[in-house]
This record gives sequence, C-alpha cells and structure tokens, in this order.
Amino acid sequence: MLDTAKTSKVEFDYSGGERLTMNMGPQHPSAHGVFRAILTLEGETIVGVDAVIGYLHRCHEKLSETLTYAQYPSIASKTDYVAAMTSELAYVMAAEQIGKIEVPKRAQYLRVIMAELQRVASHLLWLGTWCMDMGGALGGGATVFLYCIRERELILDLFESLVGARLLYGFYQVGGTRYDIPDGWAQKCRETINLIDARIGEYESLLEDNPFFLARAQGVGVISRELAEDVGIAGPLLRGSGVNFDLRRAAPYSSYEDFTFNVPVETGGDCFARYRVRMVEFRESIAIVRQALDRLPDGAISSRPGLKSVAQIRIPKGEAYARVEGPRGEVGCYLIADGSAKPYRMKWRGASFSNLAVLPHIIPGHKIADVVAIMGSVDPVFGEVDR
Amino acid sequence: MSNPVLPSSPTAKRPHGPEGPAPLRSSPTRVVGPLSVIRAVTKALWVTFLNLFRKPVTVHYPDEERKYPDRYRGLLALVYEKDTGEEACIGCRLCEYVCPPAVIKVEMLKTEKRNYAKSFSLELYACEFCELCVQVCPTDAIVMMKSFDLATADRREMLLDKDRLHAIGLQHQQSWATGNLLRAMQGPPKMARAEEVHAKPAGSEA
Amino acid sequence: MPAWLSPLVAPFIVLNVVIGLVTYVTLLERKFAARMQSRIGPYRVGPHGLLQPIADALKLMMKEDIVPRTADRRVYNLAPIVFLVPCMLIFATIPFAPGLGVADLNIGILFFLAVSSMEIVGLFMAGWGSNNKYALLSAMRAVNQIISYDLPFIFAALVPVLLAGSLKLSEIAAAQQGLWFIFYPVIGQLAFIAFVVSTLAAENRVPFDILEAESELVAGFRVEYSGMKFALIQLGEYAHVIGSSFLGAVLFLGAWAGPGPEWLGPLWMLLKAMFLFLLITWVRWSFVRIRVDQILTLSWKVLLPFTLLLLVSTAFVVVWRAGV
Amino acid sequence: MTREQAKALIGERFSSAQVDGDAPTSAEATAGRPIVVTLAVDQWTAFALFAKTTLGCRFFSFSSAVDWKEQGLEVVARIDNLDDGVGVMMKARLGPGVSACPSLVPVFRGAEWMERECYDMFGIQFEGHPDLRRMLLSDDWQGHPLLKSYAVDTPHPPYR
Repeated sequence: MLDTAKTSKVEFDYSGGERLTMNMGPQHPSAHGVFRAILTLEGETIVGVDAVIGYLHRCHEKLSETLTYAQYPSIASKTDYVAAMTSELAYVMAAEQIGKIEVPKRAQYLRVIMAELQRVASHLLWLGTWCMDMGGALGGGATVFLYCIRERELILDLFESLVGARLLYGFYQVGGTRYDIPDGWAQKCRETINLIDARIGEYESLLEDNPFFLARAQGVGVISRELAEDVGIAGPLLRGSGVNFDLRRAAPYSSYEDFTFNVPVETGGDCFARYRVRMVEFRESIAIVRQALDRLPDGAISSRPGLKSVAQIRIPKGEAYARVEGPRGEVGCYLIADGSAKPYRMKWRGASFSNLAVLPHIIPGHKIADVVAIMGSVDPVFGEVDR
Repeated sequence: MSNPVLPSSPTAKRPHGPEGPAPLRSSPTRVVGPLSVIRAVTKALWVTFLNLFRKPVTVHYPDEERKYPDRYRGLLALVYEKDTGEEACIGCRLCEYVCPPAVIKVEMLKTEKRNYAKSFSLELYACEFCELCVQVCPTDAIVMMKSFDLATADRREMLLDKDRLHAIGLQHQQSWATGNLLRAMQGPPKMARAEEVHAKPAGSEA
Repeated sequence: MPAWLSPLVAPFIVLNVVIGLVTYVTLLERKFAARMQSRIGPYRVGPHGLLQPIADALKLMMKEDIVPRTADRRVYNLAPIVFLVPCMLIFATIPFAPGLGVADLNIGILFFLAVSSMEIVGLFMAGWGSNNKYALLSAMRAVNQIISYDLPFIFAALVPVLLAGSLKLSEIAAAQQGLWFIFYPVIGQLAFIAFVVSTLAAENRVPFDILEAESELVAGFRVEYSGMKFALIQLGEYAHVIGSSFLGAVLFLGAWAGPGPEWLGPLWMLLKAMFLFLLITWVRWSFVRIRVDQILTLSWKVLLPFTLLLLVSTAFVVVWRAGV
Repeated sequence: MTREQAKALIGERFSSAQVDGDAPTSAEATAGRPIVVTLAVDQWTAFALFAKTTLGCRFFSFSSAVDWKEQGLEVVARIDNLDDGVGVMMKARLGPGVSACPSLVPVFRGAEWMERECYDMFGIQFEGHPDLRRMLLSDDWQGHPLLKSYAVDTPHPPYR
C-alpha cells in the first residue's frame, strides 16, 4: 500500500520527441534570489524539475550555537531578510517560552504593530516582483513593481525613524523590544497606512479583472489541499488551497487575541487564489495596525534591564518550539537551552523551505512562462530556504 | 505513476465536512467577456495615465541629501568627552565581546587616573550596523553617525583604526543613540525603578 | 544634379531622418514611461538627458563585439543585416507630405506589408545562429507569433484601402481630407483597434513580447549579440515600430490633414505618428505579458475571424454606399 | 479530537512510547503545547502513519535532529492537526554511534527535503528515502557541520 519509489524528479512518460534540458540557473533574472531549477523540456512544456538550492547557506543553526541570546536576534533577521521583524520574533519568543519570561503589554503591542507593518511591506515586494516576472522588466510588470516599491519605501522610512535601519533591524530582545516609538511616529504611521490602503485599490484596478493577468494567473500552479498539508506549505499558500489555518487565530501569540481581523481563505489553490488571499491580507494587516495603535498601552517596553553585557541573558535548561505567522507562512524556532548563555541547539523552520518543496510536485506539465508565475506566487526568500 | 491516495482518516471526525472548513469568501473563477475586457483595459490604462501627472519621487542623491532620522545607524565613530576633551573610550572591551561578527579589537592601556584604549580597530567591511556595541558602551565612547558615504576603492582602507574613527567622529553629525540613552529606554521606566529602590530596605545594596 | 544621382538623394535623406528619429524616439519613450512610473528617466547626460541617445549609440559602437565560439558564424553575422534591411525599406512608400516621399508606388501598402513580414527571416537567423537554448526557444516563438499576426495586420490595413478605393498611400491620404477613416462610423474604430492590437503583436511589444521575455528567456534571440550588432537589431526593432505608427497615421488619422497652412503637413504627419507611438508605449507600460499558447489562440480564434468579418462588412458598406 | 483524546489513543496504541515527559501542568498552559512523544526508532514510520490517519495530523511541519554528544543522535519531527489545533512532537533516540533511521517520505512527501537536509547536516542515513543526497552543501563537502564534533573555530579563510 505504501509506495516508496517517489523521486523528487517527477517524470511524465511523454511519447514526444527528444528532450531539452535547460536550467533556470542560479543567476536567472526571475529566480527570486539564488535558486537553480533544472528543467527537462518537451518543446515548451516541462516534464521534469530538479531544484538545486544551498547557494545562500550560512549555517544559521551552527552560528546560533556560538552566539549568545543577546547577540543572535539581530542575526536572526538575516534568515528571512524581506520580513526581518517576524523572523526575529520567533527566536525571541522561543527563548521567552523556555525561560518563562513575561513580556510587558506595551512590548507585545509594539511587536504586533511591527510584525503587521512588515507583512504589508513584504507583500508589497511580493506583488512587485511577481508582476515584474510575469510582465517583463520593460513592460507593465515594471510599472506595478515601481508603484509597490514607492509604497514600500514609506514603510521603510517608518522603520528607519524607529530603529535607524531600513532592512535588518534587531528590534527585538529577549523580554521585550530594544526601542520605543519616538513621539510623532504613531501619527506618521497612521498617515502612511491610510495612503497605502488607497494605493492598494489602484493596484487591484490595474490587475484585478485584467484579461492578460487573469490568463496568466488562473488555473496555473494548482496545489490540492491534500498535497498542501502533506508537504507542509503554510501561510497564504495553505489558505489559497482551502485550509482555514492562521497561527494568529489558531494559536494567538503576543496578544493577537485582542484584535479583530478575519482570515481570507480561497479554495482555488492556483496562483490567482494566492493573489486574492494576499490582497485581502494587506487590508487585514492595516486594520490590525490601526487597532493596535489606538489601544497602545503605556509602560515598560522590556521586562529585563537594558542590555549591558554580552552574557547578560541566561535561559534555564529546557526546550520550546515557538511559531510565528510570517508573510510567507509559519516561521518556527525549535530551541534547546542548557542553562548557559548560548543555546544548545536551534532548528529554524523557514516557511519558504517547505513552500519551495511543493514546486517539484506541481510544475511538471506547465509551460516555461508558468514556472515564472508559480515561483512568484510561492514568493520564496532564499535566506530562509538555505538558512 | 499517479500520486498514491493515502487512506483518509476514517475515525477522526472532520468538524467541517469532507472539503474542510467552509471558506469565508472564495472568489469564483472570473469569466473574461468582451465587455469586461474593454472595461478592465480602460481601467488599467487610466491608472497609468493618472500617474503621469504625479510628482516623481526620485531624490537626486549626490546633489540633494535625503534627511536622515534622528536614530540613523550610519558610520561608527569614537568621540571625545564633552568636558575634559579626552578620548571617551576606556578600552574595557565590552563592545569587542558583544559584536556578533567580532569586527572590533581593543587593547587597554592602564594608567593611574583612568584607563585608555591603546589601539582600537574596527573592520567596517564586515560590520552589520546592529548597534549592539553602542548599546553596551558604558562611557558612550562609540556612537553611530548620520552618514554612510565611506566608499573606498581598496578593502584595506575599510580597516579603521583609532584616529580614523576619531576623525569620522568630528566629520559627521552624531545620531541620537548613545549607550546610556538606549539602556535607559529599555529598562523599566523611571517611576517604576524609583519604587523599586524604595521597596528595598535602604541597607542592602542591589 | 546628374540623372543617376537624384533617385539616391531622397532615400539617403529619409534613411538619415529615420535613424535620427529612432534614436530620439527611444529617449521619448524612456521619459514617457518614467513619468508614468513616478520616476524621471534619463537625467544626467546633457540637459535633462537630451544627449542620452547619442551616448547610447557611442557606447554600443565602442562595446566589444563578442561572437560565441560555437555560433554558426555566417548566419550569426548576417542576421542583424537581414533583420535591419526590411525594417528600413518600409519607409520607402510612406508619403510624408503630398509630394514628399521616396517612392509613391501605386501598390504602396502591398509593398509595405510584404516587406515588413520579411524581418522574421533575420530574426530566426539570429535565434538559430547564436546556438543558445534561450535564443532558439525565442526564435521558435517569434516564428509562430509574427506569422500568425501578419494576417490580422493585413486585413486591418486593408479596411482603409477599401474605403479609399486604392492601394496608393497618397491617394488613401487624399481620400481622408474630409473625414478621417478613424471617424468612419463603426468600421473605422473597430479597424483601428484591430490594427493597433496586431501591430503590438507583430513587433512583439508588451503584452505580446514573449520574444525577449526577460523573466523566462533572458533576452530572447538577442542574448548573444553585443556591440554594433546589438545596436542594429535594436535600431531595426524601433524602426519597425515607428514605420507601423507612420502607416497607422496615414491609414487612419488622415496623414497631413490638419488646420494651419499647407506646408505644415509633414509636421502633422509626425505628430500623429508620435501619438500612435505613445499609444503603443502607453499600452506597453500598463499590461502583463501573456503566454505563447494564449497569444496564438487569441490570434487564430479571435482576431483573424474578427478582422475578416470586418473586411467583408466594409466591402458591403462600400458597395451599398456606392449603389445608392 | 482534543489533546486528551489524542494522548489516550497514543497511550493505548503505542504502549512502549513515553508521552509528555514534562510534569503535569495546568490545562491552560499546555493548551498551545504539542504532545511530546518519545518513541523507539523502529516505530518511527508506524507512529507517523498512525498519527496521520487516526489523529488526523496531516500537516507536516518539520523534521530535524539533535546531536547529544555521547548519548548519540536524536531524530525530531513535528506534525499538526490543523483543524483541531493539536500538535505532536515525535522524538526517537538513535543510540550512541548509530546514524540510521527509517524515512518518513512514504507517509509525508514534505519529509523528502527535510530528511535530505538532516543527512546533509548530521549524516543520518534514512532508509526508504527516494534520492538521499546533500541538500544545502555542495556535493563534494566533507563532514557534517551540525555535529558537535565538527570544529567551529577552524581558522576561516582570510577573507577579512
């Protein structure tokens, strides 16, 4: 009953002519970073895929065994560098779960605001690069890309005035956050999200029932519900295939239960369903940021005194698996602490690693142009895939 | 070789019927009729046309400088003490231990009044601008500047030594963050700490 | 002026005017596209980037001309020339003003259409000659796309011929003095839309630019070319787009008809062609590219029957109007 | 399928497995916590199939390994029942010096890349894995970096 001969090189037995092996190489313009897909082609249709990854491997897990709890959060943001705020959160929450460290209410609200702003910024980059892949750097796609980047810059300005950096922040710390919002920041943040809320309407009218976009997105890269759970894909991909699962609702962390938002679910499972899920998530995240800003409590931003030395934070023996709903799905950090200032073992569950693992199962049978559309809708970030 | 269908779970009762939880809202596949093509095409063209009259957002970098926020994390620099005018750094090597990529190397020079840094080297090409060194510095000696333009043709010039760091300190404008300010922001707010002191009996030192 | 020289002067002038026009049209397109994307386009070279095209041309001339070792040398070197010649020839029959034009053949439009579909040969030679998988795939796509869109292009161009009753471009322009063919009740607008869509596809502009689809085939058939050869292909492509927009101006927008004195004709002609070119650019910067098989189905199943039907109905309308 | 029902089912079907090693804490605290099941190695695939079919844990979160120096390697896997929010953390000690383990690929297709990475980092041979080769490192890499025996402070090349 169990079929063991399942290879990642899924091959169709086409009777067609001889095959052309072409690789969408590591430096291919639409590879979203360093990823190599070795495609075997029958004319335009793909019959076999073998994915080669690991070009951006820095061995974060070995590095985390040599850096202390005070140092590693600002390195953790380098795993998923497009959504740095959410990737640091997983590591910090795992350490807090083991050490049973209480995080003040204000810090929890700040974490929610930054995570949701980061989700909007990451989705903006996703929409831009996806349209550029499908529309071409010298065509309509570049227009959508430049609009999205223009809006993303506004959010990066917010993060820059809060933390000082634009991409990798080191904003979190075991026990709370390292920075508090400067005065006037909340008002600027409200103006920015109002502007972005209006601009998203513009992108939708540029793409929504546009025949060219629909032709490229509908019915392409369908992921069945059963395959989705079997491979372990998460986030917008899972919700695009009809599974109503969102960590912020199923296992609320960092006081997400105080906010009301609804979780978009589509049953199509194709690129368009994932696009619809993310477009609704734009607006939900903006609603959450508004609610959090309105009800931001005063008080301390960290339950532990400011960081004075490198081995200041010691976590007692124990282990924990903390999960965060990143823009690409469930980002998890399985941490084993042995009482010293450095963790004994840290396993990083990157959302993009599992999301990418579904590609060899769904690409065969599509055309080359579809590979680019599917890759874009899966939205992998290779810092998280290769760790 | 089709994908083997694994037996679905007979006993585990599915709370939401065979296909899983009813989705909140699922958009039907959109049929592209001729009328909707015309409407969609004109809507898309209208958006780009509208944008024709918006002001471009480009900043002409070398000519006009973008305004950096107060907490900008730019180049690292060493500063002199305000009152005595001496070097602020006492060579305590706290920044050397806390730096994740270990780019800072300091040697202490002991003298009777206070200590100094005999040598202080910082490999700027490997620095990650995470501002941990600024945070742990007890005497606010190392700070970050509000500028980043130190492009050099040779990597060896990026290995900054003590007087290069001091020169940068005088050249650019210093950003807001210094060790004491950052630690004060993270610690529990003033009034909470004040009660903490009262609560403890005066004799026992924390 | 000696007899043998005069037939050379007009083509020489038109050729230089076209090359000059092509270089500055690229700047116009880049500035126009930049404004649409809220950025500013070329700005550094010369005042407001006006010298940018000359800088590009000089750069391409100085660039090293790399020929891949395994390339089929003769086909590889000949391809840009075979691609460029038809793109320049199409300007022969276009009347810029009542008497101003290289050769006003009485089968003007037939010559234009025949020559403009010759460029596919050069394109396929470029794709095949450079012995590169991406180029080969893009050459295959080029062949079936351009050929399948030549038919609707011809039928759409024939509608004004029927309305004007002659193949001579200057006579078509003269017939439009009263009423521009685009304002012809129903048939004019439909023919104009069909003409624009098929020009988009014939010169593989977005949303049909699967030839040099950057995200899949890097740079399509031009991937192995560099230096002057790349410039020739680029020149050919833009000349073809401008040639089609000039043709569109003549067929639908009443070539030199316009208010103001008689000698303003060529200026009106240029303005209309530039309007059509900006329309193509505007469409180019607002749409996403569609897949190969969808392009073909659009051409064979939608555009071809539609333009054929349009042509037949124009014939009936013309006969009915003539009869009454 | 609540957490207690799942624990009961596991207890009665896999009596040798040790369920939830940690002390009984309040129900609320363990609400989000997974059920930690420590198994013998040979029950690894059987338990996975049981969890997928009976407990409804169809979502395969991740699988990895931990190197406990002398006590040898330990294989870890995490599967979830998304509809009821029940998570199961499966653990199996391979024993000192052993680096072979049955593969989960027949049950979960997602395990394919995870186990290739485990082989790449720890050198664990997964029997029944379709094509076990290095996942992240280049094919000619010597050694398995995440083992505690893999030296950390080897002088890295003078890139700085």
